[in-house]
Amino acid sequence: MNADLLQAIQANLLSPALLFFVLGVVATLVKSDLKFPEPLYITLTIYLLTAIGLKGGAALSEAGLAQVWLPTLAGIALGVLIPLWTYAALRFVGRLPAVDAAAICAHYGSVSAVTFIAATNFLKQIGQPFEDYATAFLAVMESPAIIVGVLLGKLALRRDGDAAPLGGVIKGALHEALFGRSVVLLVGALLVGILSGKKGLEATAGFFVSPFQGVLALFLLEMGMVAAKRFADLKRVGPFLLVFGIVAPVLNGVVGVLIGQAVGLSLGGATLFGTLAASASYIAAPAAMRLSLPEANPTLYLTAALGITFPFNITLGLPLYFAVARWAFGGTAP
Amino acid sequence: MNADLLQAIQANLLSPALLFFVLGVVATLVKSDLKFPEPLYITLTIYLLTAIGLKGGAALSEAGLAQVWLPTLAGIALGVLIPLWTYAALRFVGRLPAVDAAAICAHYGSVSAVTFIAATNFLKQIGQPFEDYATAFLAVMESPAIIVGVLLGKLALRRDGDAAPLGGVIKGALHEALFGRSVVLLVGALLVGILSGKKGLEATAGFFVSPFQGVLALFLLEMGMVAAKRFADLKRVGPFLLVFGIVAPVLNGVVGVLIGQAVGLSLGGATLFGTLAASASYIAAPAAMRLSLPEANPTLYLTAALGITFPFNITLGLPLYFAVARWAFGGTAP
Amino acid sequence: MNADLLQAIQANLLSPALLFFVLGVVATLVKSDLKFPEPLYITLTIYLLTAIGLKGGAALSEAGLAQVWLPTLAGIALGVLIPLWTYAALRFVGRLPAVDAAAICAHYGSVSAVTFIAATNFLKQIGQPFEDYATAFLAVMESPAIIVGVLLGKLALRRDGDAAPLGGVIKGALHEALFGRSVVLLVGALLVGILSGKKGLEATAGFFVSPFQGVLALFLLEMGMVAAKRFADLKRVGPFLLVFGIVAPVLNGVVGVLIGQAVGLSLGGATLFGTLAASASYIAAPAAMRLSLPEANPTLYLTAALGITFPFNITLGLPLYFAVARWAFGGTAP
Amino acid sequence: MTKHPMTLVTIVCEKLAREAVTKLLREVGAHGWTLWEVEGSGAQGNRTGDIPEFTNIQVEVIVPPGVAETLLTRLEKEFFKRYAMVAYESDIRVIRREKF
Amino acid sequence: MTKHPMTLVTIVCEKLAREAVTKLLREVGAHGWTLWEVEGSGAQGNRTGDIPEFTNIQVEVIVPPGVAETLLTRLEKEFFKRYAMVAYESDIRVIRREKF
Amino acid sequence: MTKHPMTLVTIVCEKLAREAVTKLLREVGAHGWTLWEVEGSGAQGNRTGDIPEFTNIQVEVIVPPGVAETLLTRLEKEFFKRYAMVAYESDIRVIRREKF
Ligand SMILES: Nc1ncnc2c1ncn2[C@@H]1O[C@H](COP(=O)(O)O)[C@@H](O)[C@H]1O
Ligand SMILES: Nc1ncnc2c1ncn2[C@@H]1O[C@H](COP(=O)(O)O)[C@@H](O)[C@H]1O
Ligand SMILES: Nc1ncnc2c1ncn2[C@@H]1O[C@H](COP(=O)(O)O)[C@@H](O)[C@H]1O
Ligand code: NA
Ligand code: NA
Ligand code: NA
Repeated sequence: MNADLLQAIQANLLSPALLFFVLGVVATLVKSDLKFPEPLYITLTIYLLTAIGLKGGAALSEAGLAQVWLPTLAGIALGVLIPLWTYAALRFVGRLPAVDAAAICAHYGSVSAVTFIAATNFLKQIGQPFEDYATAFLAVMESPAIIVGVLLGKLALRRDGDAAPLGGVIKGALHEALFGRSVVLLVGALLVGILSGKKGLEATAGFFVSPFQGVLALFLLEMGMVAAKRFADLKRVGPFLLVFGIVAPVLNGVVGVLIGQAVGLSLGGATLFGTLAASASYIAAPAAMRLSLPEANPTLYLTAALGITFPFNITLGLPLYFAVARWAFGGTAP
Repeated sequence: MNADLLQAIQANLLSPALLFFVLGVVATLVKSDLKFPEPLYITLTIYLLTAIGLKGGAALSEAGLAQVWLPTLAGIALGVLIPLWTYAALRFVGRLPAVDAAAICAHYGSVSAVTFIAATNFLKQIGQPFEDYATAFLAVMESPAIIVGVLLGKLALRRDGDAAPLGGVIKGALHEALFGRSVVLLVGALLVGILSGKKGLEATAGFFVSPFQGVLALFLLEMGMVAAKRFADLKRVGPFLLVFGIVAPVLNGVVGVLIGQAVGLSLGGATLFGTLAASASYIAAPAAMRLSLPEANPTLYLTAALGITFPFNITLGLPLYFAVARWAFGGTAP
Repeated sequence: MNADLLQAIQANLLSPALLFFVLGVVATLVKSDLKFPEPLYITLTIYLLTAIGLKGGAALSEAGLAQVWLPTLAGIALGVLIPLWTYAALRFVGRLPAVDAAAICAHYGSVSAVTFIAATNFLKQIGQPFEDYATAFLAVMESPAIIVGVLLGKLALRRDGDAAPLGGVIKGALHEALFGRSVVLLVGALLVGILSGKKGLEATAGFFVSPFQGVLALFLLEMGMVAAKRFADLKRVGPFLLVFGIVAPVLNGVVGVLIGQAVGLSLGGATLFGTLAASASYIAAPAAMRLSLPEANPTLYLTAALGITFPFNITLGLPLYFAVARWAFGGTAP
Repeated sequence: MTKHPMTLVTIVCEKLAREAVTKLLREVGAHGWTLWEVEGSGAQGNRTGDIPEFTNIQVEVIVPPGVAETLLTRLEKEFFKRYAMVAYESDIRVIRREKF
Repeated sequence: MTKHPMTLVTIVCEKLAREAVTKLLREVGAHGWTLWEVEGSGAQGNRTGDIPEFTNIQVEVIVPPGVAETLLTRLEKEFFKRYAMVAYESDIRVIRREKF
Repeated sequence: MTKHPMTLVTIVCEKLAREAVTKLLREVGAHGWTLWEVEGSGAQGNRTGDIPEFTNIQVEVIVPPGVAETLLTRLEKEFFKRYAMVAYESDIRVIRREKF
C-alpha cells in the first residue's frame, strides 16, 4: 500500500458521509436509543434512487446511446457471470448448502445502489471526474444476478426432490427483478431524466442535486446502525463467510475495474464499474430471496452482504478500487 | 387543435413532474411493490401547502388588497355556483341519487391544490408570468362548495325522511371547511407570508422555494400511484360519470378563464383561475363528505375526482386552459 | 421596557419561524385535524440536531480548543448548579414533593435544543453575529442536570424508605445521559464537523445549511401544536408552577448572559449562553425521568417545560436575553 | 391475584370515521380506548394505507359486558351501513375492575 | 341482538412474507383481512422495524371455525419452516355472520 | 391438528416504559414478543401519538398460563402505579406448544 492509497482512504474516511456511517455504527454498539423511523428510511431510499436516476438520465440524453451500449452490455454480462463463479466458490470451497450458496451468489452478482452513490461521492471528494450516465450500469446490473441465483437455487431444490414447478417461481422472480421498487424507481427516473433532459434536471436541481450529498450523509448514519445490528450475527456465519465477504468484493472489484477500462470508460468510470462489481445487494436481493427462495437461510446472506461487504466497500473498498484503476490507467502501482 | 396547443401539451408532458406522474401510474399498473409510506405523503402535502401559502402571502404583502379583492370575490362566487349547475347536471342528466350528486358537486366546486401547483409549474416551464398571489384564490375556493354540497345533500336526505337536525351537521361541516388541515395550512401560511413579507420568504427560501419543483415531482410520482389505484373502479361508476369527469372540468375551466380575465387577471393568472375552476378536490371534499354526508357513495366521487379529472387536468387540461386564455387574450385561436 | 426591546420582540415575532409556531398553537386551539405524523417529528429533530452539530463542529475546527474550553466548563458548571437552586425553590417555596422537585429541576438545568436554535435564528434575523461553535455548549449542558436531578430524586425516595440500590439506577441514568438519542446526534455531529471541517460542511451545505431556517419554521409549526396540547393541563399544575415557569427562565437567563460575558463570549454568544441557561429540556429530560424516576408526576414537569417555559422563551425570552446582553455589554439599558 | 372478566370490543373501520367512533365511545361510557392505523381488505375493496383517505384504523376498547352490548347495538344501527367497518367482541380478564 | 361465534386467526410474520400470506388467505376463502407493521422478538432474533427487510407484520383475519382450521393447517405445513412466524386462533363474537 | 391453549397477555402503556416492560418480559421467561405504536386515551389523559414522549405502545406476548400469572402480578406490583398502563389476558390456541 503506497501513500496515494492511504491518502485516498483518508479522504474517504474524513468525508461527512463516512463519518456519519461510523457514528451510526458507534450509536448501535453503545446501545443508544437513536433510531430512524422506517418511513424516513424509505423516504431517503426513494430520494437517493430518483436523484441519481434523474441525473444519470439527463447525462444519457446528452451522451447518446453510442457511448453507452458497450459498457451496459458488459455490466449485464458481469451480472450473469459473477454469480456463477461465486456459487462455485461457496459450494465447493465453502461447502455451503446449495440453496444458501445460490442465495448468496445472487447478492454478490447484484449491486448496492448506496455503495455506488458513496463511490460517486468519494470521486467528487477527491476531484476525480466520471461519466454521469454510469447510473445506467447500476440500473441494468441489479436484476440479472437475482434471476441466475433463483435458477441455481431452484435447480438445487429439484435435485433434492422438491417437485414444485419451475415456471411459476421463475415468473415471480422475473416480476420482482423487473418491477421491484428499486428497479422501478431507478429505471423510471432514468427515463424521466432522458425525456426531460438537462432542462428538466435544472428545474428540479434545488431538490435533486444541491441537497444530495447531505442526504447521503444522513442516510449513511442510518446505514451504520443497520449494518452494526448485523455484527451480532458475525459469529454465527462461520469463518469462511467472513473471509468471503472481503475477498469476493476485492476480486470482483479488480475484475470490474479492468473490464470497465476495456470497454472504454474513464478512470473514474472504471472505478465506478469496479465498485458495482464489488458491491453486494442488500435490498433487492434479500427481498427476492424471501419471495422466491425462502428455503435459504437469511442470516447468511444478510450478514455477509450487509454486515461485512457493505462496510468494507464504503470504507476501504472504494479507495482500493480507485487505486487499482489508477494503476491500470498507468498511474501509480496500487 | 393547433400547433401551439400541441407544443404546450408537449412542454407539459415532458416536465419531470408530469413524467414522474406517469411513472407512478405505470408502477401501479405493472403491480410494482413501490409504495410511499403514509407519513411521507402527509409530509409532502404539508410542505407543498405551506410553501405556496408562504410565497402567496409574501406576494400579497407586496401587491396590496386593492388588486386582490375582486378576483377573490369572484373565486368565492364560482365556488358557490359551480356546485349548483354541476348538481343539476348530475341529478337530471346523469340521474344520480340526490345525495351522490350533492357529494360529487362539492368536489367539483372545491379545488385541488396539487392541480393548481402543477399549473404554476407548467407556466414556469413555458416562461409565462402569473400573479404569485393567486394562492389566495386557491385558499378561498376550497370551502364554499363543500358547504353548498353538504347543504344540498342534507336537504335531499330530509326529503327522503331523515329527521336528523340540520344545525349540528352544518356546524360540523363549517368547522371542517374552516379548520380542516388543508385550509389551516394554506390560510395560515398565507398569513405568515403576509406578516413576515419578502424578508421572511427570503430567509426561508432555501427550504420553501429552491427545492419546490423537485418536491412536486416526487409528490406527483405518489399521486400517479394513488390515481392509478382508482382506475380499477372506472368500470363501476357508469359511462355518465366517465364523460362528466372530463366535460365538467373543461366547461368549468373555460368559464374560469373568462371570469379570470374579466376581473383583471393577466394571461397567466386567468389560466390559474381557470385551472382552479376546473379542478376537483380529492382531499378536503372526500374527508368532509365522509364526515357530514356518509350516506353518499365514496366510490363515485373519489373515482371521478381522482381517477378521471385529476389525471386529465394535469396532463391535457393545463395546456388546454392556457390555450383558451391565449385565445381570450387575443393570441391564437385554441 | 424601552423601544429597543420592543423592536427586538417585534423582529422575533414576525419571523416565519415564530409565526408558524403561533399558527400551530392556533390550529390546536381551534381543534383543527392538522397533525404531523410522528416520523416527521423525529425526522425534523434528527435534521436540526445533526445540522447544528455539523456547523458547530466545523466552527470548532476553525476556532480551536483555546477559545472554547472556558465557556464549556462554565456551561457544565451551570448545568450542575441550576438544578440545585431550582430544587430548593421548588421544594421550600413551592412546597412540591421532593421527587417532583427533583424531576422539574433536572428539566430546567438541562437545555432545549430548539430554543437554542430559535435563538440563533433570532440573532440572524436581527443581524447580530455570534460564535458558531456555541453548539458545543448546548451539547455539554444537556446531561449534567439530568444526573443531578435523578440523584436528588433517588436520595429523596431513599429517605422515604425506597430501598432500591442506587448503583443500577445511576448507571441507567448515566447511560441515558451520555447515549440518549439527542446527545448522540449532537455530540456525534459535532465530532463529524470537527473531523471533516469546513470542506465537509461546504460539500453538504445544500442540505445542512441552506434549507435550515425553513425547516426550523416547519418544526415550530409542530412545536406550536405540541405545546398548545399542554395548555389544558395548565390549571392542573397550580399557581406556583405557572409563576415558576416564567420566573425561573428569566433569572437563569440573566445569570447565563452575565456568565457568558464573564467567560469571554461576544454579545451574541452571551445571548445564546443566557438562552441555554433559561431553556428547559422537554425531550431528553422527560425521557430520562420516566426511565430513572418514574415516581415523579410527568404532568408537572411537561406542563412547566413545554407548556409555559418553551413558549415564553421563544417569543419574549429571546429578545429579553438579548436586551440584557446589550445592557451588560454597555449598550442600552434593558 | 383475582382477575375480573371484561369485554374487549374491536372495531376496524375507515380512518375518516374516527371522530364519529370516538364520540360514540364516549357516549356509551368507555373510560378509554386504544387506536392505531391499519391496512385492510374487505367487502368495500382494498384499503391500502397510502393516503389518509384510504387508510383504516383499528380501535380496541375494554368495557364491562353491558357496555359492549350497547356499543355493538349502536354500531350496527348507526355505523354499519355508512362506513367500511368490522366490529366484534371477545372475552378478556383484567386486574383492576374499577378502571373500566 | 344475536351474536355469532367466529374465529380470529392472528399471524405475526416477517414483512417479506406478506404476498405469500395474503395469497393464502384468499385461497382458503377469507372475505377480508386487516394488517399492520409491528416489531418483534422471537426464536429468529429481534426484528427491529427499522428497515422493511427487518420488519414484521401482524395480520388478523375473521373466519368461520372451519376455515380457521384449514388456514392453520396450511400455515403449519407450508410456512412455519420457511418464515419467521407465529400464528394462533381465538374465539370472538360478531353480529353479521354472513359477512365472514 | 392438535391445538394447545396458551395465554395472550396484552399491555398498552406509554412508550417511555418500553425498556422496563421488555426487560420484565425477559425476566418472567417469555420467548418472544410483538410490539407496535398506538394512540390512546385513558385515566391519564389523551396520548396523541404525535411525539415519542406522548405515544403509547401495545405489547402482545404469548405465554403459558403460569407465566401470564407471574407477569400480571409483577405488572400490578411494579408498574401500575408508575406508568400510564392497561394490561389484560385472554385465551388463545397455538399449534407449536414448545415455542412459547
Ligand atoms: N374477515 C375479515 N377479517 C379481518 N378484517 C376484516 C375482515 N373483513 C373486513 N375487515 C377489515 O374491515 C375493513 C372494512 O371492511 P369492509 O367494510 O368489509 O370493506 C377492511 O378494510 C378490513 O380492514
Ligand atoms: N411468544 C411470543 N409472543 C408474541 N409474539 C411472538 C412470540 N414469539 C414470536 N413472536 C413474534 O413472531 C415473530 C417471529 O417469531 P420467530 O419466528 O420466533 O422469530 C417475532 O418477531 C415476534 O414478532
Ligand atoms: N378502557 C380502555 N380500553 C382500551 N384501552 C385503554 C382503556 N383505558 C386505557 N387504555 C389505554 O391505556 C393507556 C393508558 O391508560 P391510562 O393509564 O388509563 O391513561 C391509554 O392511553 C390507552 O391507550
Ligand atoms: Na456486485
Ligand atoms: Na373546481
Ligand atoms: Na437550562
